[in-house]
Amino acid sequence: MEKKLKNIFVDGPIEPVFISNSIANHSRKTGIGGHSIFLGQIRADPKEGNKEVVAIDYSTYRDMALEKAHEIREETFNKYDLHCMHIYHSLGKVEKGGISLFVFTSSKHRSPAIQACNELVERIKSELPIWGKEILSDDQTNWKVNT
Amino acid sequence: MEKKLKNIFVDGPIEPVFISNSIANHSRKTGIGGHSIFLGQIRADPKEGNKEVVAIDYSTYRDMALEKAHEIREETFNKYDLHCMHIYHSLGKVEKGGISLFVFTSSKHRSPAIQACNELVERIKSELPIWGKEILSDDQTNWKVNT
Amino acid sequence: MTIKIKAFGPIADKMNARELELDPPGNLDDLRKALHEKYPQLVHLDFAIAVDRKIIRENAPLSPGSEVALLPPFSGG
Amino acid sequence: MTIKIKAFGPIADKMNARELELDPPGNLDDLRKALHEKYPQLVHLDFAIAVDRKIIRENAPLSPGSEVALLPPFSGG
Repeated sequence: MEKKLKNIFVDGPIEPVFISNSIANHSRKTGIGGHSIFLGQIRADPKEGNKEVVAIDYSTYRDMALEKAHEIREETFNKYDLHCMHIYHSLGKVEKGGISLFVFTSSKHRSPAIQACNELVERIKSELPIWGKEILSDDQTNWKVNT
Repeated sequence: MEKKLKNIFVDGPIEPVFISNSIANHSRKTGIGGHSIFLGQIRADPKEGNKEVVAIDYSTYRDMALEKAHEIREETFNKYDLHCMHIYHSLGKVEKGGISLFVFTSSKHRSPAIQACNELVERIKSELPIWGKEILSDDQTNWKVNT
Repeated sequence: MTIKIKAFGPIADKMNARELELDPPGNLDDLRKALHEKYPQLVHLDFAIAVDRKIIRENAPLSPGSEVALLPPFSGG
Repeated sequence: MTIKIKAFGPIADKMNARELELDPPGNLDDLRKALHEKYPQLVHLDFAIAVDRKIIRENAPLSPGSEVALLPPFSGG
């Protein structure tokens, strides 16, 4: 593998200011007319026994995840007429209310950005080797299951 | 009309820090699992005679726009299982690269937020009495047409 | 006494005014006819008419206190 | 000489190890069998096998230098 793979991982939560900086970085790309953004946020889901999720601890098989993310990026750029595409996913602990996924697509007209963003979210959730361990209010843990 | 209508208008461009503050304001709403955001950005579209769009100057029929936005909000909350919905549109001059539309929806699972966000963007563009006057590089103007 | 009609966007631009004045018409069809007679520049412009902030495509009676507005195609976003 | 097999998420948790060791199997079916024999705890866990970072659902030969990983269902996002 000689290709340089773009990193998608962020340690801990994705901060709102990281998102606004990312948005501001596009103001010179004046061919863009629409941005579509998806943010995944940690829910304080209730659990049996009067407990709730207080955080999720994410881990990954990094080499495979970056190769797969690269493949998903290439396929999405080939399928949709996009100016830009950015994918960020948290690793490690993200507390409830924190943001763990940030998908950001931009295109001349709105439709490609919107469609690509939705498709990326689906593919990230189903194809990237990432695992979320829920940490409960009593410090017990539970492996998250994507539905 | 006794009802208090929520303002959706922002003078000039919608700043990225306004967007990140809006995102950060949701971190205590720990029932939210997904946010969908659409941003409209001013394109420097080329125009005949070697000109380009340098800004758009937005005007509105404010009372009607706020009534209609209220109606769209109510209908969208009734149709989709949403936690939050925010709509902001610029009035006055927004330069190329600036953001003039910010639609932000949040839900427990991602699907309602994504669908509602897309539908809101379509309805805002087709149903709100807002007009954009393109200002060209030679100071001439041209009324924008939504396609 | 006249009624005042709000004008927006390209119509306000073309008429160089944000308000037009007319003798009070009895209904919307009368209004459309009177507008085109008094302001022939409007003939080539596409617009809808809103009465009390609702677009009305058909004919309808107009009461003197109605808020009437001429709305060219929207181009927000 | 043994081969090392990467384990992730709930499998690493259950095995209390991020790497398992086996005598080198000739192909993926041999690997599946050997894993279940040596690590009976795996029988009740759902996982896919990746060889050189690609998921392989069928049988396939395994060369000694292959990177083998056990992947429980993904739960990113």
